Amino acid sequence: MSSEFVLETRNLVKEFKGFTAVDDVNLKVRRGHIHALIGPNGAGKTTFFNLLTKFLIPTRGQILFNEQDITSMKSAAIARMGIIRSFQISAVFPHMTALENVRVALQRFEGGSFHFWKSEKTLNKLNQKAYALLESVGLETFADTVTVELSYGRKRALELATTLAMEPELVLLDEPTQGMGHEDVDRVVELIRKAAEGRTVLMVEHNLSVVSKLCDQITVLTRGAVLTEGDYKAVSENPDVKEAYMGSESAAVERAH
Amino acid sequence: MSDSIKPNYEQLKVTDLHAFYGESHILHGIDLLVRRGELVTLLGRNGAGRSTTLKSIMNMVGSRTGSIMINGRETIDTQAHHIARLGVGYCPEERGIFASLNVEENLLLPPTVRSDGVSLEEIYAMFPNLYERRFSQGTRLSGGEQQMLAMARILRTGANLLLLDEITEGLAPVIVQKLAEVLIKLKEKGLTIILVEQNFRFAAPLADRHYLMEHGQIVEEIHASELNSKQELLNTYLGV
Amino acid sequence: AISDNEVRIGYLADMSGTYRDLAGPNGLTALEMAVEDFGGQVNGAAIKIVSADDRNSPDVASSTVRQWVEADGVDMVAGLVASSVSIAATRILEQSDKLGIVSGSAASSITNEHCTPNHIHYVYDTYPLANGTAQAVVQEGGDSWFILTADYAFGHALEGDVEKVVTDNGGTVMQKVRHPFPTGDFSSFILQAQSSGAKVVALANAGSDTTNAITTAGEFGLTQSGQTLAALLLFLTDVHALGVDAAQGIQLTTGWYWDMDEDARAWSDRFIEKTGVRPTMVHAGIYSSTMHYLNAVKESATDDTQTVRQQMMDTPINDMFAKGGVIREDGRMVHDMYLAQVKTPAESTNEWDLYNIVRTIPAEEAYRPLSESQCKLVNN
Amino acid sequence: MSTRVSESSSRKHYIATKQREERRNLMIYAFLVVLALIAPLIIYPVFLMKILCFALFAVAFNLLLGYVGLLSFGHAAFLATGGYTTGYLLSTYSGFTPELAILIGTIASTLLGLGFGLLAIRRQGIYFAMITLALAQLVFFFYVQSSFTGGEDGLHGVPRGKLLGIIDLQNNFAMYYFVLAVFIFGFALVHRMVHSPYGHVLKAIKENEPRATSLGYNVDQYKLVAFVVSAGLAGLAGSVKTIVFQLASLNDAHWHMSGEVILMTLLGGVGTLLGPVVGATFVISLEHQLSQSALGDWVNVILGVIFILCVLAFRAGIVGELQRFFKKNFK
Amino acid sequence: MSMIFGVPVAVLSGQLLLGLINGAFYALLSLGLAVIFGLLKIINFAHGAFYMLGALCTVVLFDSLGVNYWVALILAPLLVGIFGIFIEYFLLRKIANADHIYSLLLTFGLALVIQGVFTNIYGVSGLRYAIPDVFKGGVNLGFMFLPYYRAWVILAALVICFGTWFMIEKTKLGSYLRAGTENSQLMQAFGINVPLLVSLTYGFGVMLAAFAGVLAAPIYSVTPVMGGNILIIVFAVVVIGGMGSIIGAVITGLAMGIIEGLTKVFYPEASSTVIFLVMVLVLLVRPAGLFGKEA
Ligand SMILES: Nc1ncnc2c1ncn2[C@@H]1O[C@H](COP(=O)(O)OP(=O)(O)OP(=O)(O)O)[C@@H](O)[C@H]1O
Ligand SMILES: Nc1ncnc2c1ncn2[C@@H]1O[C@H](COP(=O)(O)OP(=O)(O)OP(=O)(O)O)[C@@H](O)[C@H]1O
Ligand SMILES: [Mg+2]
Ligand SMILES: [Mg+2]
Repeated sequence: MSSEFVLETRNLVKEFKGFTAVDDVNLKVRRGHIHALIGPNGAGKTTFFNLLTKFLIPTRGQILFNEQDITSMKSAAIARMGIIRSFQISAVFPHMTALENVRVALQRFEGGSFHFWKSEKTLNKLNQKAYALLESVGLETFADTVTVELSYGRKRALELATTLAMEPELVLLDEPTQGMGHEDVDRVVELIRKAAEGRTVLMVEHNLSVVSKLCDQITVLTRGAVLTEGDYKAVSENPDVKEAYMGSESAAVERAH
Repeated sequence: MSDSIKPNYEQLKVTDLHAFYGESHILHGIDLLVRRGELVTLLGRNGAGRSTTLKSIMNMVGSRTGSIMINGRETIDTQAHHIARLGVGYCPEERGIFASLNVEENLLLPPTVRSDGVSLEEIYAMFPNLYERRFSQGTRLSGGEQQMLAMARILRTGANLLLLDEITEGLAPVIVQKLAEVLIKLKEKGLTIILVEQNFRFAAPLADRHYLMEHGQIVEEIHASELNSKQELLNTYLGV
Repeated sequence: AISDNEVRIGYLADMSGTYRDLAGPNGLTALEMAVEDFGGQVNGAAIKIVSADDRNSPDVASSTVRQWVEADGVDMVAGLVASSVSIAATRILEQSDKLGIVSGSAASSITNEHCTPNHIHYVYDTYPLANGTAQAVVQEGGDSWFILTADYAFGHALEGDVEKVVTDNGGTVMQKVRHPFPTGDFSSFILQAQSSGAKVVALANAGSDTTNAITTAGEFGLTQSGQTLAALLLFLTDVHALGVDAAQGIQLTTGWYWDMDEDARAWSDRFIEKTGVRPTMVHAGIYSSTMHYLNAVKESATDDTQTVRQQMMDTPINDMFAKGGVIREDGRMVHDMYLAQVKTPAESTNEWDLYNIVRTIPAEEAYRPLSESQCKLVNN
Repeated sequence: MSTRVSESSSRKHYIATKQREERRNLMIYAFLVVLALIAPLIIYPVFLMKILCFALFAVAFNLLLGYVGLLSFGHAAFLATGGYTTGYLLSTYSGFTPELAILIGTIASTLLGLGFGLLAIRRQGIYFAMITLALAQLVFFFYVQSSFTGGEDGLHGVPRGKLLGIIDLQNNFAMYYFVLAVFIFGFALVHRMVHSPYGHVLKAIKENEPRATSLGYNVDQYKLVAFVVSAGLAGLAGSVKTIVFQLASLNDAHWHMSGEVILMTLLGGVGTLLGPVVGATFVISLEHQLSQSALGDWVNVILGVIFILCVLAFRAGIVGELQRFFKKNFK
Repeated sequence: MSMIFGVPVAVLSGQLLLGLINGAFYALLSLGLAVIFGLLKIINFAHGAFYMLGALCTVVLFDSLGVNYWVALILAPLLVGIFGIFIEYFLLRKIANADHIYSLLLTFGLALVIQGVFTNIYGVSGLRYAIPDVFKGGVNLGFMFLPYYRAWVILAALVICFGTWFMIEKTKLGSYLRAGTENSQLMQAFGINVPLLVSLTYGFGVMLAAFAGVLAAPIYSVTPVMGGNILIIVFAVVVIGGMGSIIGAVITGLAMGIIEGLTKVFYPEASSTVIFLVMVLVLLVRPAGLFGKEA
C-alpha cells in the first residue's frame, strides 16, 4: 500500500482509426499529490481519463494502480479498487434527493445492494454518514432537495460528495470548475483541497489560477504525448508550454493573485 | 452595408422582455439596447438568466412577451427559423454539435444569411485543430474542439449580430487569446456582438459595455470606462 | 320448460381478423334472420341473441363462453370459427352442459379426438375437403402430387387426409412442403412446386395464404406449364376476391353453394339484400343450424341441452342448406358435399356467379366413417 | 452528528411528508384489497381473475420498463412458458397439484428469463427491445413446432385440481381468492423490490448509468436480477392464467401479447406501482365490453382511437396523471 | 444436373433470384422505416398500414376512377404521403418532445384504426388487381420462369433505394435532416424551418411504404391486414441493418430476402423465423447492427 506512486502508466497508447489521441504516455502520480493534467484542446486529456477508468480500451500499454496491473479490468472493478472519476459534464442522479445520491454511493460498502427483499428502511442507518458528507461540501440544507433543482455549482459539489463517499484512494476530476461562476470556483477549490487530504487527486483543468493554487505536480500533454512535467512554476516558465498552451496568459494569471 | 455606416444604428432593442419555461417565469422585464458595431456583455451569476436572454432573442424559450426589435423590426411574434434570416448568429452554451455530421458538415450546416461571411479557408486557418479533424464525427471532438466548432460555424453564415454564450468555456488559454483577437477583428468589421461570459478577464478588455444581471433582471449597466470606479459593484454581484 | 323463460343464443366469431369474411358480422346477420324467421320466440319464450368477437383467441373465447353460460344464462353458442376457439369453447360448454354448434371450423378433430356430448359440427370439415377434391383429381389422372401445407394443426390435418386419399386411389405424393402461417410471398414455394415435376399442386392452407398462392401460381404460369392446382379449402369470398381470371378451373369441395338449387337461391337473395354479399357455406350453415336448433327446442318444449341435442339428432335436416342431413352421435352433421369448379370468365355472368357444381359427393362417402372415429361417444 | 440530523427542521418536515405519503399509500392499498375481496360478489369472478392475471403480467413487465428503463418486447415468451409448463404438467400427470405445477411453471420461465437476460442485458433502448423480440419469436417458433403445446389448437381442458390437495379450484370463488393471493404476492414482491436497497441502486442505474458504473456498481448484474424476477413473475401470471382458463395457447406466445402488455403499462402509467394494474383492468374491460357490444367489429378502431387519445392527452398514464393532478392541487 | 445439399443448382439459383426480389420489398419498406426512425426517432408502427394503403389506393383508384398502374404509381404514394403529413402535423407533432416509446404507442393505435376502418369497408378476403399489360408474361431464364413484373419490382425498388440514400447521405437537404432531428431547436435558430422538414420527412417515409404497396398490389392479395404481418419482419430488418442506417436497411433488406428464400428451400417451416435468428446472432456480435454506428 505504501508504494510511492499510486498510479503509473507505461507507454499508454490509444488510437482511433489512424489517429493517435494518446501517444505513449508514461505518467506517475505520487501518493498524496494533487496532480494536474493540462494541455491544449484535443490533447487527449479526457481520452486519458477514459482509459484509466476503462470507458475506453487502451490500444497498447499498461496501467498500474499501487503497482498492480489493472489494464484488463472492467470499469466497475476499477471503481471498486478505489479509483473514482468525475465527468466533464456533471454526473448526478437527477431525480433522487441529494441525500439519496450520496447514499447510493455509500450503499456499495454495505454489501446489501442486491437485497431486493429488504425494506429501504435498512438504508436509514447510512443517513448520518451521508449527511456528514453533504455537510462537508456545504449542502446540508439541500439534503432533501431533488437534484435537478440544484444549481450547477451545487451539482458539482454534490458530485464531489458522492465521489468522496466512495473513499477513493485516487480521485480523477475532469475540469471540475468548468462553467462555474467565480464564487463557485473558489468554493470548489476549497472542496478539492479538503478532499485531497489523505488522498491522491489527478485533475484536468483549464483554469490556470485553479491549477496554480492547488497542484503539486503538473503534466502537460500535447497531441497525446507528454510535453513536460514539473511544478507550476517550472511548467509555466517552459517556453514550449507557453507556446502550445498558455500563451501570454500565464503572466496575467500571476498578476491576478 | 450602408446601414452599418450610420452611427448609433440600433441593431437590437429589447424592451420589457419576460420569458417563461413552462410555468417558471425566468426573465422579469429586460431592457437592452445594442448599437451596430458594439460589443456588450451580459454578466451575472449562474442561473441569473443570461443564457435565457439570448435564447429569448432567438425565440427558443417556452414563451416570451415584450418587444424585441432587430434591425428596427419587431420580432416578438416571429417564428424561430425566421430570426436567423435577419442576420443573427447564435452560439449556444451547450455547443450543439451534431453527432450525425462530420466536422466539415457541421461547419457548413447553418445556411448563409448574408454574403460577407468568413470563408472556410479562413476558419481553418483560425482553428487548425478543426482542419486536422475535419472528417471526424462532430461529437468525437474534444470538449474544447467542439467549442471552437460551435463558434466557427456561425462566423461562416455572415450573420452581423452574434449572440455568443460562454464561448471560452473549456478552452486552453492560448485559444482563449486567439478568440479575443478574433472578436476584435469581427468588431472592426462592424459586427455587433453580445457576449455571455463567466471569464471576466477575457471580456473586460473587449467590451464597450457590460450589463449585470441578477434574478432575471438587469441590475446595472457599466461602460468600459467606468470599470475601475465600479469595481466594488462588480465584486458584490460577481465575486470577481 | 325453458330456463328463465328465454332462449339465449350466443354468437361467437372472429369479427375483425382474418376469418371475418367467411363468418363474421354477416354470420350474425344470418343468425338474426333465423331468429326472425322463427318468429322471435319459442313456445312463448323470447329468443335473445348476444354476440362477441373472439379475436381468434382461445382465451377470449373461453372467458366469454364461461361468462355466457355461467353468468348470463346462454343456452347455445353458435358461430365458432378458428379451431382453437371452437375447442376451447366446447370444453367450457361440456363442463356446464350447454350446447355449441360449430359452423366455421374446418378441423375434423372437432368431432374426433375433441368431440364432446355438447356440440355439433355442422357445415364441413377437412375430411370431405380432402376426400372430395383429391379423389376427383386423382381419378382424372392427376396421380402425382405436391402438397403445400400451412404449418399448423389445420394444415397438418388436411395434409394427412389428402395424402391418404391420394395413395388410396393409386396416386403418389412426391413432395410435401410446409410453409409458415401466414406467409407473405409464395413465389419460392411455387417454384419448388414447378421443379418438383408433380402433376398436381395441392394447397392445404386457407384464407389469404391460399389466395396469395393462387395469384402467384398464375403469375408464374404454373397451369400453363401443365400442372393442375387444387385448393383444398376455398370459400366463396376467397374466389370472389381472386376473380375468375385468376381462379378459373380450380376444383374445390364445398358444403353448399348459393346457386345450387332453388331453396338456396331464394334464401341467398334475402341475404344479399341485407348484407350486400352472397353467403358462404358458413353463413348458410349458421342459419340452417339455428333453425334446426330452435325447432328442436320447440318440439321438445325445453331448452335442456341433452334433450334438445337428442331431438336434433332424431330429426333429419331438410332445408335450404341440406337435404337429408343427419347429426351423428359424435356430433358430426353429415350431409351431401359438392365438388365445384370455378367458372371461366366467359361462363361467369356476374361477380358472384363463380362455381359449376361438378359432382355431388354423397354424405356417407364424404365424411369420416364412424368406424374410424376416435370420439369417446362412439363405441368402437 | 446525530443531534444535527434531528435538529434540522427541513429534514423533519421532509420525513414527516414522507411518512404521510406512506400512510396514504397504505390506505389506498388497504382499500383496494377490500375492494378486491368483495368484488366477486358483484362481478363475474372469471372475468376478475382474467384481470388479475394480466395485471400481474403487467406489473412484472413494469418492473423492467418502469424501474430499470428497459423495454422488453418479448415478455409473451415468459407468459407462455409459464402457461405451457403448468398446463402440460397438470394435464399429463394426474399427481400434480396446482401449486406445484405453478411453481415449476414459474421456475421454467425464470430460467428462460435468465437465458434471455444473459443475451440481451448488455444492449439498450431499441436494441434491447428488438433482441428480446427476436428471442421471443424463436421461442414462439419452438412452441408452434412442439407437440406438447398442441400447436395451433393449444392445450385444452387443463384440470384446475385441488389446491394443496384440499381446496377444489373448480369452484370459481376458491379459484378467485387463490388468484388474488398470488397477485398480491407478486405485487408485494415488486413493491418491496422497488423500495429496497437494491431498488435504490436500480433507480440510480436508470438515472445515470455511467455514473453508477463509476461508483463501482456492476450494472449488468443488477439489471439481470430485475430481468429474471420480471420474467419469473410473468411466468407466474401465465401459470395461474392457464389454471384459470384451463387452457394454454399460442396467443400467449405471440408478439401481439408482448405488445398488449406494453399498452396496458403505458396506459396505466409507467413507473407507478398501480399503473399496470389499472392499465390491465382498463384494457381487459374495454376489450370485453367492446367485443360484446353492437360495435363488435369496430373493436380495433375504438381501441386504436383510445390509444391515440391517451398518448395525446394523458401521457403519464391514468395513474401517472392522477398523481400529477393530486400533486398539483393538494400540496 | 449438379446438386448442392441435395438441391439442383438451377433450382437454387432461381430461389436466390426470388429471394432477392422479395428482399427488394423488404428493402423498400425498411428504408422508409429507417428514414423515419433515423431522422425523426419515430418508431413507426403504422408503416405496415401505409404500405397497405398504398396497395389499396391503387386498387380503389382503378376500380372507381379507372386510374391506370403508371398513374397510380405516382398518385397513390402521393395521396398516402399527404395523409402521412396530416398525421404528422395533427398527431405526431404533439408528442415530438415525449419519449420515443409514445410515438410507438400512437402509431400502433393509428395502425389499428386504419386497418380496422378498411377492414369494415373492404373485408379481409382481399381485392384483386391485374398485372399491367406491359408486364404480362415473363422470360424463361433456363433455371426458372421470371415474370416481367418481378423484374420490374427489383429494378424500381433499387432505383428508389439508391436515390433515397443519395439524397440523405450526400446532399445538403440530407444534412439538414440529420441535424434537425438531433437538435431541432438549434436548427431553427440557424434559420431552418424544422417542423416543415419533419412533416416532409415523415411524408416521404410514408410514401416509400405506399410505393412498396403499389408494387405489391398486382402480385399479393390486397387486404386491409396485409401490412400487419410484414411489419414485424421489416422492423427486424431495420434493426439488423442498424437503426437509422439507410444503406444498412437496403442491403440488409436484400440479404434477408435471400436468406429467407434459401430457408424456404431447406427448412421452410422456419422461413419466417430465420430473420429473428439472424437478428439475435447479429446483435450479439455487433450490438448496433451491421451498419449502425456504435453509440
Ligand atoms: N471516440 C473518438 N473517435 C475519434 N477521435 C476521438 C474520439 N474521442 C476523442 N477523439 C479525438 O482525440 C483527441 C483527444 O480528445 P480528448 O477529448 O481527449 O481531448 P482533451 O484533451 O480532453 O481536450 P479538451 O480540453 O478540449 O477537452 C481529439 O482530437 C478528439 O477529436
Ligand atoms: N429549460 C428550462 N426549464 C426550466 N427552467 C430553466 C430552463 N433553462 C433554464 N432554466 C432556469 O432559468 C434560470 C436562468 O437560467 P440561465 O440558463 O438563463 O442562466 P445563466 O445566467 O445562463 O446561468 P449559467 O451560468 O448557469 O449558464 C435558472 O434558474 C434555470 O434553472
Ligand atoms: Mg476534455
Ligand atoms: Mg448560461
